[in-house]
Amino acid sequence: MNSPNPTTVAASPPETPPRRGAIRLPKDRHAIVDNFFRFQSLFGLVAVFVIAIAVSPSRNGENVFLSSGNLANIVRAVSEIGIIAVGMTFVILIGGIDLSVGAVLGLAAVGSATLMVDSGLGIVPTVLIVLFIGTAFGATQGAIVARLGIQSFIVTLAGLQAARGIARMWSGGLGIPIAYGDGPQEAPEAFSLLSGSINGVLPVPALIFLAIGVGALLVLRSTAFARHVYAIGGNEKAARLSGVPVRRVRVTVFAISGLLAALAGIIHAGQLNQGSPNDGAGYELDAIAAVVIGGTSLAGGSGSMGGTIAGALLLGILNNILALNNIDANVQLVVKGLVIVAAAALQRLRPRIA
Amino acid sequence: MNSPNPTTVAASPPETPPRRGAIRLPKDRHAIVDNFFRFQSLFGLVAVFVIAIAVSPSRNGENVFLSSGNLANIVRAVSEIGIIAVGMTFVILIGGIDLSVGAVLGLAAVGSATLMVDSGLGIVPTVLIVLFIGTAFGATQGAIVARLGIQSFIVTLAGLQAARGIARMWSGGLGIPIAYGDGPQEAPEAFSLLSGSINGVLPVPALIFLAIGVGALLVLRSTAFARHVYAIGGNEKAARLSGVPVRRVRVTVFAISGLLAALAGIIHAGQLNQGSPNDGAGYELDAIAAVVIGGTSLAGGSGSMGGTIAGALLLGILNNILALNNIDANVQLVVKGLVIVAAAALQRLRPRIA
Amino acid sequence: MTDRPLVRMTGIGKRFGGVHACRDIDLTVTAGEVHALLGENGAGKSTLINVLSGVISEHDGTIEVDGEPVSFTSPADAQRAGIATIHQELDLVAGLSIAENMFLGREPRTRLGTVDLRKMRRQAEAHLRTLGADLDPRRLVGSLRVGEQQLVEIGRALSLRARVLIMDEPTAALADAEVERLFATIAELRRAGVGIVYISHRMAEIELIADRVTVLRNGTVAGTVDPRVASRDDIIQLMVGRSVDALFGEGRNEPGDVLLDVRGLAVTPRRPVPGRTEPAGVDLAVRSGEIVGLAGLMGAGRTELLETLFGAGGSGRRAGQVTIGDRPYRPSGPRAALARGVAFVPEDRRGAGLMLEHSVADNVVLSALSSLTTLGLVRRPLLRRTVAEQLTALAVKAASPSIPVATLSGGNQQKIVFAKQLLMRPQLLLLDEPTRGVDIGAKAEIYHLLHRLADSGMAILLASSELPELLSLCDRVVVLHRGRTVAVLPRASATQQAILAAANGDDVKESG
Amino acid sequence: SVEKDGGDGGTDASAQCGSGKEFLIGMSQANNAEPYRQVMNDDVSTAAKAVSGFKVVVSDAAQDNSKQVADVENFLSQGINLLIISPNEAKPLTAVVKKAYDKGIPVIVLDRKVEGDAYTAFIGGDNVAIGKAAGEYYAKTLLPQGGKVVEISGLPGSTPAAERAQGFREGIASNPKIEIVATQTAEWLREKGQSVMDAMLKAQPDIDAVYAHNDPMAEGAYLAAKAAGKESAIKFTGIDALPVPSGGIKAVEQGRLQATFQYATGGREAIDLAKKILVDCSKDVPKSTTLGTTQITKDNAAQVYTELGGKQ
Ligand SMILES: Nc1ncnc2c1ncn2[C@@H]1O[C@H](COP(=O)(O)OP(=O)(O)OP(=O)(O)O)[C@@H](O)[C@H]1O
Ligand SMILES: Nc1ncnc2c1ncn2[C@@H]1O[C@H](COP(=O)(O)OP(=O)(O)OP(=O)(O)O)[C@@H](O)[C@H]1O
Ligand SMILES: O[C@@H]1[C@@H](O)[C@H](O)OC[C@H]1O
Ligand SMILES: [Mg+2]
Ligand SMILES: [Mg+2]
Repeated sequence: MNSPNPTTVAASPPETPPRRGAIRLPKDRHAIVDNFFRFQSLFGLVAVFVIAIAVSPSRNGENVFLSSGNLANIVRAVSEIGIIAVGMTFVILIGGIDLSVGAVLGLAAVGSATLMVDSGLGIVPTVLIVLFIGTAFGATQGAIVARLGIQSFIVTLAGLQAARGIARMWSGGLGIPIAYGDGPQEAPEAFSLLSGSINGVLPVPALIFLAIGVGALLVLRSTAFARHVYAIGGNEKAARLSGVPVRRVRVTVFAISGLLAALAGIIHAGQLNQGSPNDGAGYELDAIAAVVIGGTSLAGGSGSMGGTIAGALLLGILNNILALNNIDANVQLVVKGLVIVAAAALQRLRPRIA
Repeated sequence: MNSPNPTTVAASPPETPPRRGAIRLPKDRHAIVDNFFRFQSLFGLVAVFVIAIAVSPSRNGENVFLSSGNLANIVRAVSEIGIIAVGMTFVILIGGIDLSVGAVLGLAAVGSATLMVDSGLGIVPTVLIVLFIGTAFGATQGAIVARLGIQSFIVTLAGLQAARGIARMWSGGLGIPIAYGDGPQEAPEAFSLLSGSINGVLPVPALIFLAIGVGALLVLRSTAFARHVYAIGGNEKAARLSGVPVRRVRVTVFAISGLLAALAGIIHAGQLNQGSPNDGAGYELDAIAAVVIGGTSLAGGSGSMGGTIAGALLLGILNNILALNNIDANVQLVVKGLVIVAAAALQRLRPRIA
Repeated sequence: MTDRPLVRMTGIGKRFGGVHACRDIDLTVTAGEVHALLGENGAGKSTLINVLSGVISEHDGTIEVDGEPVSFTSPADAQRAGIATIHQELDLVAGLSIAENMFLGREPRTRLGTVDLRKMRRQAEAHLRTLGADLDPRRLVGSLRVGEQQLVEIGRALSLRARVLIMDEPTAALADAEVERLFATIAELRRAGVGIVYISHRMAEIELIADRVTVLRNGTVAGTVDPRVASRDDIIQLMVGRSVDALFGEGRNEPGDVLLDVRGLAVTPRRPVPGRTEPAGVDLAVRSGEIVGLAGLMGAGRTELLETLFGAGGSGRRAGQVTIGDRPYRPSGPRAALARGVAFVPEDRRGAGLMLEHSVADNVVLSALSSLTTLGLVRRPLLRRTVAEQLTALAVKAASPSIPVATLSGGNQQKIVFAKQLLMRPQLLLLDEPTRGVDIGAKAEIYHLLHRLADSGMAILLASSELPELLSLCDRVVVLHRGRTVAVLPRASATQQAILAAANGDDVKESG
Repeated sequence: SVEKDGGDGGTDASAQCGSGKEFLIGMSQANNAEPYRQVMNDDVSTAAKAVSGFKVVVSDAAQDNSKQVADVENFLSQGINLLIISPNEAKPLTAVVKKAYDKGIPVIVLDRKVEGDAYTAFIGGDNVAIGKAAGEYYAKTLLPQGGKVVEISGLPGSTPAAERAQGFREGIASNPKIEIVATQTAEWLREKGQSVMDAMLKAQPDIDAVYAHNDPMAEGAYLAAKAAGKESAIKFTGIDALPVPSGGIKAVEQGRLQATFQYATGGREAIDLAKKILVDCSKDVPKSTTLGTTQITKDNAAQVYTELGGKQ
């Protein structure tokens, strides 16, 4: 135990210049272990990735899993869940939960289709209006949580129902197909780029997901807002005593979640050429799973955005590799359950601080 | 400080008369308010009940909502969710969550049908085996949570998938109809009592729900186990240092949840004369909603069984009154969302302790 | 420096339900003075300063700052008015770093609007250095010892550069060396014209630094005195309404046989947690009827030793021998320890001792439930009676056993933790800073109690950072340094100097 | 550059057709949780077992369009030789089906269509016709004197629900004395059918018949009526007529339902077509096959059950 002399902590007189060396983390075994475990939220992802390569079928001598088309598909397939999960991470970090995201996605998909096809709006106004709706919906939920002190589980469960109901009423219950062109009842061609790829390799939704993910990662690393988020989740009272605007942060966080769910809804509509009120059913659970597998605690106050991105990719790889191996759908369910627990266990290897 | 001899603390002979006066609540305004708010978990239920009476259609001058047949139906309709919610209350009180209950219900329904119809077992062995399966499933999840320290959300989400997959494999994906009689491929007639009523008034499932509810209420009021449950949810570390067998309690709690979900599955099969692997999909959210509307905190450590029962009944009344008024399904969703938030707000009226 | 008060509070009153925590209190703070606030546990000190610091916004009475009436609706308001507060309970965010905690809510920004991490770190380091704390500001607060967290709280308050600084028991978790540092800092602040409100239960500190003492009793001002004039007894008289009898040295029974015997105890943790000092060669013995003290500097490993003895330490390989009553003792967990008659009062009452939102009664009986149940069913009348007796015996000030522990004053919360463990009627009682935040009257009662418990044959091992407490209470003092026993000083040879010398790792001959 | 996917030419064509070869068939199912679709899967698998060289993989989109798109993409990565898809919804699956088709993979669409004609063949029932047949049965046979009908509809927003509602109204038009007094959704589910019916029995005094959009909901409604002691006063009909023990045919045979209308899965027909395409190298298969419906009442229930190969 070559830790710096603990007695000096207490006994050193003020005049003594600070022992610089002692302030740095000692570059010993512990530091190495520590640094290693900093990336723990990636352990599960790496493990699943390696296993996927190993068990992937091959075709014409090529590893199917590793083929660029397949990898692109994986990221595309998780992009909506991933974007939602980014917003969900903020919510969970403050110790809340947002069950409404799937329904807001559906509402946004319906909104995108209706506004472009029926109301004949252009892409920019459509996107702005839809994002506004999502943000407002989220902010309203946040305000109810913050003002009335009702648990967010209940508020957003109610929000889920309400958003679903509104989407059904708005769309008349049916999916609204999106045809492209310049005519009436047609959406601008450019909207269909959402289902395209950059250079035929990187799907646009995947790109958006990664951009949002990296952006959120930076926000969480370097803004005061992020510190307030962690503080509220970690010790709300301390946050309040420190003058953190708890209510405002809370509302903002739910607004972000609504905003990102709406963005996912726009992408959903663009990818599927339709906005249906039933879109996104159950996505909330997948998104929460991504966040939690990524090592964020549902109790709030600890977690990382990198973990969430890893968690979303992990789920995507898992779905993909099971499908590639022709596993029966029912058996898949069981295997998926087991792998998720195993991956989560990997994320916990490190002993907790008592 | 005119305290009596402090040595009595450790060695106190029970004969010492305690200073009664100091302990009583002062019988002033605050006490009245306090007593009033003791029943706060019923506020939402009472409000919804009153509103239901007011807006109920009437037939031949009789309030349809209040007709005994209708009230019985309401309780019958919520009985499965209610039973699950009772188990869920324990889980949430320790700060956990159990997402697997709906799937375990489905597994149990399939098990009941298969064991009686295909394997020709009698009611008692069938029920025992199915309850055992549910309990074991729950206990396994609890053990994983307790041993590996993975968040219960993830463990039971995985459990949900696994149970659903197993049920599908067991049943071949289709519902197994239950015909009654003495022949082969027939279930004992007595099993159909689950869809019957006592004296034609009180449906058997409703009776079971109320019995389980009252039983759990007593357990929560008066057992050491319950105090351990609250303690773990309140402050796990303090509980451990106080000698609470944290792991064992945790496993037990998840086992109870599995047991009650299996019981609900048996009832489900009995009510619908079939066991289908898809039974109970989404019930977990309804059950959690019942618990949370009943005033139990998802953070653990505080809540009541009476609240849960009230919460389940509230949801049942809400569904019933909306259907009685033949409200459009989409509008129903929105209205339901709003009423749930309003009911939850009612449960929070009391000022929080800073 | 003028005598014009920086802050004038007039007619302050506050009720919590049926409890009148403060009524009609007047208080002034002038520039450059240390105004001490004294009173028993539950007298209303924290409530009063919560009013001043904006935590409590609904109250009776008025506050003036610089002669201008103000009304604070949040802590931020008070901070803006130049009033900074170190709260009694550690209110830090475990998941954030030291620097982030110190600047929470007012993070320095770069031109891009992001947090200026470097500036934040530099300033945090500087403030910590003033306090003599050599801590990396990037460390997570959750990994700090309680004392270190206390320093972070103080550093945070200093960084606000307030004109009025409120300190609610800032030294409760500090050892003497840090206390000295803090006092040096306070002296500087006073010279700079800062007005300081200082709350403590340690009379010696008050005598050292206070310019004025206001004593609260049952929510009202019992009197304001000049400590240079008034004697300690006068002040205590004001506080508790009687004089507190001399505590110690009453006739003690002869100790019995050795109950706890620890030889060469060392724990090699499976994965070391930075900052923890696991036992690394501990030798000590406690006889029944004996009170043995554990001394050491912050981080010497007292807490870890007690945790290990209670089966609550970190997991790892264990060397050495521990016996209780001649039988080997190696508890698998707290439950097993309790079963062997070992009880433990942890140092961190909020984190490890209490279920804050639960009732006083529920907390008190948690450990002893099995003796209050038949067939798993709780015997309510017995439970109620037991709780009542415990509360009475420890003179806990609580409106009723059914109110949440969180609403008790700090010292009364400590008594609840105590009560819970005593109900177990242990043969060995492990105490970690048992009188932290306890008022002088109650402290005396706890000391009496410990003596009587020892006389009844209990063995007590007590870790404390208050040397006077160890010196007057213990039959022997075991000094730890970096997890090892470096000295065992019998009562006769135990002096402040001897203990400190040993604690600093100076060579001391083992005696006794 | 951003470009739209798909249409990148069909180089990756399926293995050459012909007998004695191995063929991997991907069956993309919209939602295994619906009995109707489970039976469709079973029909496909059973029929495929009879063809040597056929291997079927079933994927379950669990009612999610996106998931179904991914399922098909995964099939393509794996290199299936033929795709059978029962789309969750038409529009969203159109692009990926076209992608498969453009790669030269034969595509058989079941039950619900996709848009355009970039698929090899469609096999499905006609829900408007089925609804109409049911309506006509009500008008002429079940309630010739008229009466009050309660409609229990499928999942809001799904095409079969809309079409069965529409067809039914056309069918009963000839008998103005038939009145639809209430419509409530039970989302295709038996348990929801039960609880919805519970409430309707209270709200609606004299119900003569219940028109349910599928058999499970009809059975649920029957159970509710039975609990209220009204099962013999009310007539129940469903749709699907699955030849399995839990299906509607048995319910008719056992007297719980008055009638049900077959909604054929097309599973066997799909494999027949697949065999023509892959084994027999037939270039010319019918682009669209509409499966008719059979009205099942007590008179023909047992016989139809056997005909359809139902397991006893
Ligand atoms: N939030 C609250 N709700 C109810 N009662 C409270 C609350 N806060 C304080 N009290 C009560 O007010 C009284 C004064 O408490 P306060 O914390 O001010 O005491 P204190 O003088 O700081 O004591 P200590 O020295 O133990 O810290 C106590 O009886 C306490 O139980
Ligand atoms: N890095 C850490 N991670 C987790 N817990 C820690 C860490 N460092 C210290 N602790 C905990 O903090 C407590 C010790 O800190 P504390 O402030 O009590 O030290 P102390 O009492 O002054 O010194 P001693 O170690 O002699 O008890 C123990 O409960 C210990 O387990
Ligand atoms: O019951 C069937 C339902 O499951 C399916 O989705 O659509 C057709 C119905 O007949
Ligand atoms: Mg205080
Ligand atoms: Mg300590």
